[in-house]
Amino acid sequence: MIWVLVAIVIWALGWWINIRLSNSARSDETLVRVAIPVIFGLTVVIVWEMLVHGFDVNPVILPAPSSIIERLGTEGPRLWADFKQTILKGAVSGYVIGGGAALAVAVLADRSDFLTRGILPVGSFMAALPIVGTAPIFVKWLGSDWESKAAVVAVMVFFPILVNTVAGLRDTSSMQRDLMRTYGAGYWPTLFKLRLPAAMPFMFNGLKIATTLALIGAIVAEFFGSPTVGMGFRISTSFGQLALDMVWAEIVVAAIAGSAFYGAMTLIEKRVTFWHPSQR
Amino acid sequence: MRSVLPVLTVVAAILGFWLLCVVPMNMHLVADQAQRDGLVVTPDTPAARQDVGGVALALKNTHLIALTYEFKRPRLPSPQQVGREMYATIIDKKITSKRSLVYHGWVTLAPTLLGFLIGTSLGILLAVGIVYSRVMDRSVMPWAIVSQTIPILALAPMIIVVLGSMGIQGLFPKSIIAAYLSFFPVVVGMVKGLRSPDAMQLDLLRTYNASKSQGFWSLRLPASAPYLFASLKIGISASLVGTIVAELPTGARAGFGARMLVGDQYGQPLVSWAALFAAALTAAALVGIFSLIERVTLKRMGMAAA
Amino acid sequence: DGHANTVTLQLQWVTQAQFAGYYVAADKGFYEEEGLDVTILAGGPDIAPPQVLAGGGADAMLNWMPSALAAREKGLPVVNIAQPFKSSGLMLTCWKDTGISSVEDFKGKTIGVWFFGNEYPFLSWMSQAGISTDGGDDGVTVLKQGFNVDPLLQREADCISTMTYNEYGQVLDAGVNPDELVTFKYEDQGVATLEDGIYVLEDNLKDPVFEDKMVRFVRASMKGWKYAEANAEEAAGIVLDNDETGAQTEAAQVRMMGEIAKLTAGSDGTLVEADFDRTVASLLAGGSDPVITKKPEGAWTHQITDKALK
Amino acid sequence: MNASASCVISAQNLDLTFQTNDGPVHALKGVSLDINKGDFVSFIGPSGCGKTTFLRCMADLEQPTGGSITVNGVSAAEARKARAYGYVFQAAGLYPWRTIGGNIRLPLEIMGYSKADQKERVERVLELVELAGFERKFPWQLSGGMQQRASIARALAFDADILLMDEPFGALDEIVRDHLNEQLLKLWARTEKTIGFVTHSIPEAVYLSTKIVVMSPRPGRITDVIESPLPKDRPLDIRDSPEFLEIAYRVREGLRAGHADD
Amino acid sequence: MNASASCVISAQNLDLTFQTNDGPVHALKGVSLDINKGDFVSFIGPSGCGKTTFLRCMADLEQPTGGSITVNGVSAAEARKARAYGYVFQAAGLYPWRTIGGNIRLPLEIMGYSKADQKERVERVLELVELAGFERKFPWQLSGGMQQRASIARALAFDADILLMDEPFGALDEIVRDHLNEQLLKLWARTEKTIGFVTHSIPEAVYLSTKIVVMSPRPGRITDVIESPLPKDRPLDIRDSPEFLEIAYRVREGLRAGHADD
Ligand SMILES: Nc1ncnc2c1ncn2[C@@H]1O[C@H](COP(=O)(O)OP(=O)(O)OP(=O)(O)O)[C@@H](O)[C@H]1O
Ligand SMILES: Nc1ncnc2c1ncn2[C@@H]1O[C@H](COP(=O)(O)OP(=O)(O)OP(=O)(O)O)[C@@H](O)[C@H]1O
Ligand SMILES: Cc1ncc(C[n+]2csc(CCO)c2C)c(N)n1
Ligand SMILES: [Mg+2]
Ligand SMILES: [Mg+2]
Repeated sequence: MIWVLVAIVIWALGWWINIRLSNSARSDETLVRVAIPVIFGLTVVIVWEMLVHGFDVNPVILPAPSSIIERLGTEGPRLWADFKQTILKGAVSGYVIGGGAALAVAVLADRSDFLTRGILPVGSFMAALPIVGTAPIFVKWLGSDWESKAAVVAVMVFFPILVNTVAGLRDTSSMQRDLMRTYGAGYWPTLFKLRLPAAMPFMFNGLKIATTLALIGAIVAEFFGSPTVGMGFRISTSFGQLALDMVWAEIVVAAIAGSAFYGAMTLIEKRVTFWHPSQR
Repeated sequence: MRSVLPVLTVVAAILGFWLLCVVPMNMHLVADQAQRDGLVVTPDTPAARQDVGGVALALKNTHLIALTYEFKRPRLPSPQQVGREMYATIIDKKITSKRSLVYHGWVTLAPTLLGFLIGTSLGILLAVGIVYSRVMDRSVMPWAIVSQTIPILALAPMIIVVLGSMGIQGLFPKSIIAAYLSFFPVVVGMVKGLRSPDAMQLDLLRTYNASKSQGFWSLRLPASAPYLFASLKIGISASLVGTIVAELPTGARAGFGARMLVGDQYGQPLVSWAALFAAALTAAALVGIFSLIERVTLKRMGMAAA
Repeated sequence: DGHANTVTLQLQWVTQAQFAGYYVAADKGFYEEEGLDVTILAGGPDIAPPQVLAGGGADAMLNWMPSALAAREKGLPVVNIAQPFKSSGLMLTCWKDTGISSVEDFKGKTIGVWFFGNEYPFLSWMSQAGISTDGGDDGVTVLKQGFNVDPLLQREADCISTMTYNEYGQVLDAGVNPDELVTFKYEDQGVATLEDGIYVLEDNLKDPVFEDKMVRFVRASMKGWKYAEANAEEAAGIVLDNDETGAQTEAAQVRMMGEIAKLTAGSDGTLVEADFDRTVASLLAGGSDPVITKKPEGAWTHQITDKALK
Repeated sequence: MNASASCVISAQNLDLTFQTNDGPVHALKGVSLDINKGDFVSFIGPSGCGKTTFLRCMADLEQPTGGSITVNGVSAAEARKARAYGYVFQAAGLYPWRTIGGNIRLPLEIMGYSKADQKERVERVLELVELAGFERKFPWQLSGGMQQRASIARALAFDADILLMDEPFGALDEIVRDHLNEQLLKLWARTEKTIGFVTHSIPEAVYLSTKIVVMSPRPGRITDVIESPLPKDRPLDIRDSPEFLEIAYRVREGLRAGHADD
Repeated sequence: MNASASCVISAQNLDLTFQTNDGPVHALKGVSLDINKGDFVSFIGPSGCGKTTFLRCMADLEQPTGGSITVNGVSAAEARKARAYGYVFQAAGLYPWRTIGGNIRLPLEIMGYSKADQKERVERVLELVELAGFERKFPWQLSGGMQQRASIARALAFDADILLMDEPFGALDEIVRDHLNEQLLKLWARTEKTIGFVTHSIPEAVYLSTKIVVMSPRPGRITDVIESPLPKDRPLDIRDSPEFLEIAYRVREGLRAGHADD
């Protein structure tokens, strides 16, 4: 019971510090911007630790953060190997392929209303192909190694990027389009000088959502066949062995990698779409 | 309605490509089988055939090409095989039968809709919180992102077990996982949408000293409508995928996910493919419904032609 | 009260004839005769039965002994209370034309293995045979195979794991002739481990109400098993009735029931101590990456079977 | 002093500097001005001299980087919260998802006018700006000048003591403009509103104002404040009177001086 | 005839009806007009009478629902594709992701001017509209009038035979306006461009034009076409000459008549 009470107190404390920080004059400084989510995270972790002890939760259901951290410390090389296999080989290549394809198709579709009408519904059909259905098929087709994971990721990220890019390419005001028409501007200048820049805020929406999808896709696809290395392999195997601290250690790695990926996208977005009202 | 012809065109193109792919994809398996059945195949050992590509093998054994379209256990079933299976399981079966995809569709759809409801509500609430509260913006958004980097298939069994130990079973745990997947696109899109009003539109409300809630209802919410619909369409697909994912750790008893799994496990690719397509069709229909609502709403809001 | 008479059983895979005994017992009213209300929870590739047990989602689970012993070492004290399966159905199935005829020939080959707690028997076998599992010319390259036989059919793997009662049949269903294949039964290789035992949490056994409930449960279940063995076709039909996916086929289930009957034959539900010791010895022999580190104590009991079967 | 008692807007030594990607822009520098209750003050000056910025400071839409500004004796922010004024922006800024009627109704809804009152007011101001019949059109279905008139109607629909208007008549032809000038003067006479009015038209400024503020750019300063001796009641042909022409001349000279600085 | 040989824009019996949620709007009805090479044509008329719509038809931005229009003897669409004109919109319409310099450079990039030429031209037109020094600012960092001038500069940066300008000087003060009027006349005299110019200012129309087109609303029609007898060379003080005042009077009467129709 004591643990639980302490947990509640710590929760309140963390929340209070964050309110102070975010409303303080310095809240726009980088340090504070980083500190706030970190404090939030620390609070969650401490409260988690307290509750696990307080309620005496069995570690095969939910391990304590301390044991997860211990795993992170001792399993470094293995975690790194898994990271390389799943994220660097599977997720990133799939993201690039899927994103590139989505961009190409979006631009192609944008050339004619006919194609847009045809491709979008078919694209949304593709988006709804659940990974538990596609992953076994791609493993069957491309083998157990990272190629099949990249394919799964490519299919998963394709639709969000496509939909957002198409929406973005159309998000120009009629005056902006008319201006291009008065220049007798052909297709390509209009694309590069008007549609693509105007599409950027939307496109980054899709690119950001896709970062997390890419990660999940690469990891989950390993559940359906993999070599004996990779984050998804480790998660499913460790889960079967009830080594949940290892499962969570991999999840932590995934979370860090995912946040970094997402954060990088956000940074690029800030630089590219500085002019959009939502960024000003 | 104007979309029918374009969609048919694209579908036809895809079908054409699919038909072409069936041959090389299945050629090796078909050749192995043909040899067992006493047909002449070149090269004449499986190991040697392994070194030849699917297309080349097909060219060497043109008499086997037709067989690739009706192979019993294909790597890539032909469209007509999938079509027949879907016809048999959707139209030919009573919808109450457990062999009917309509029945399984409903099993999957119910948690999807509930999960979507929970997920979108949560997503919109979070987005509102993030837009209006700095604390939320700074501390919750990063963790919302983190939540999406956790592989759901790893988390799902734990959620099911924890909920199960609290006595919660059946539809609800699946809905939770569906909600978990669908809230995020809604948050991202809605945050963007709620922040999309430009300076002058905001300034106008400032001059009226409009309260925060008035600002929300009369400016931020309507301005976010296009973003909301884009998010809803991604969210409903995500929700369906979530339910299907959740069907595995709940014992794969029924639903599209169970069909996919069991079809895969027992060497019945057609069962899996039909379930896969049925799931995607369901999602496309849901997305279509939202597109329709979107079109009507935006038109009524005067934003369609702008 | 009702609690004294309700039992939830967690299976370790989806509904199939592997679990016929329990479905038959439920269907034929054997549980009802014992005054029990039994819920059977199907499993799947994403369900760890020990975790469900730990979470309180089930009173008893089915499990392979290596996995259960590993869970015990992880701090989840599960105990085998009955062992309806006498022999193991696990085997490796290989293409004959890869030149494999003995364990020695595995070197340099690719082998599909189930993980998720099912890798233990394979790993200890390989380490007993002195073959590395890290690939290379002197070792085997291990693939984590999905729960289907495609890696073999498509020749991505030279050998894959199969159960006598299920995956092996699927390979044949795919048109392959038995004489194109070579099989290695773990039973024949002397590395068999006990499969499909009934396990409960140790602490619960101290509760007389729970103990009584389990006694009745095991008695009824064994009655179910023996009935299923004797009436394979009917048992398969019962399993099919309980399959909610509607995707199982009668032919496959009938064949599976036939094979399963071979494995349950010879067991009255009582764990044979020698079989247990053989399993433990095999697991302890696993060298560098041991499944269990020391001989487990109290991992089984005859407390229930003694009362149930007297 | 007595003057300060009726002083509605008082700016003291106002500075405003924008930070931009290539250095600071001094939009306002040392601007001081008192506006009394019932004044009609016009702001005139070359493009980019800070008129809009000054008006925005009064409306608490921009924070001065130096000096102080009070409205009705309280800070601009408090005055804004008390809903002291109506504001007409330089661009129409209608909400695209609301019809013209809906846009005009917006402030009324926010300020809690009754349904019946809303309807009555919307009709009245639409009539005033000659847009009767366009209530149910969407903004993009209107011409530029019509949009501007709709945005004027929006600011006139509710009762604010102070009216701040940023080039409201820029896109209107002379005749509509004359008409609206007259209407505005009538409204002002009837309601005793205090009005701040940015315009580029010298005759318009002279015709309407009791006080004309001439500004010059970079940094934005006030170069002249001209009190008009014209009577409150002004027929349109007052524009041909010698007094009128004299003031107009003075304003033009002030403007020219501002440009020469450039 | 000889006149038709030099005829640059010719509209015959043009109709344009918009379909809106509550019924059709007749923006143009039976509009016919010939514009000759080197003409400076002003369009004047009450707000909403169809000036913008007419200009947009010439630029192939709007499809007439009846009648025909030819530009340089070909259809408006072909003329547009041949880059026959520069267009200044009623609102500035700058691209927010480009600096002022970048916005002006946009048509030059599209039309393939050399880098050096681009730089030189951007500088020259920025100078012309008095925005030197603002090249690297973003649109939202400029005042309304400055944005409008930037959009004028954008249309002047490249060499089009026809210049279509929709109220380009609406948001500018008299002095800048006079200055730009003069510059525009000089440019016109030097380059022999054909110019279509929408304005609300009668003196501006009279000062600049060789031909003044007076329009009246609902449905938009041409009510008067006034040929100006003023010489091509026009000092600013021509505006006090009796000829000038006479034309101005005629235009004002035409406008008033249009309003009376309402
Ligand atoms: N896209 C549109 N849809 C419907 N009606 C329109 C549209 N554009 C213009 N109109 C209508 O056409 C008529 C003429 O508009 P236009 O913009 O040509 O007027 P204008 O003469 O340029 O007026 P202003 O001087 O106010 O700019 C107006 O009544 C307007 O409401
Ligand atoms: N958001 C901003 N960021 C940077 N600079 C700005 C911003 N807003 C205005 N400025 C600068 O401040 C100065 C004054 O602008 P302001 O809009 O007040 O001019 P104005 O007198 O209203 O001109 P106009 O008659 O053209 O509307 C200009 O030089 C402008 O570039
Ligand atoms: C979660 C889980 N998945 C698979 C197995 C291994 N296993 C036991 S029965 C069976 C199916 C054979 O048809 C398989 C693969 C397990 N023990 N636990
Ligand atoms: Mg201004
Ligand atoms: Mg216009």
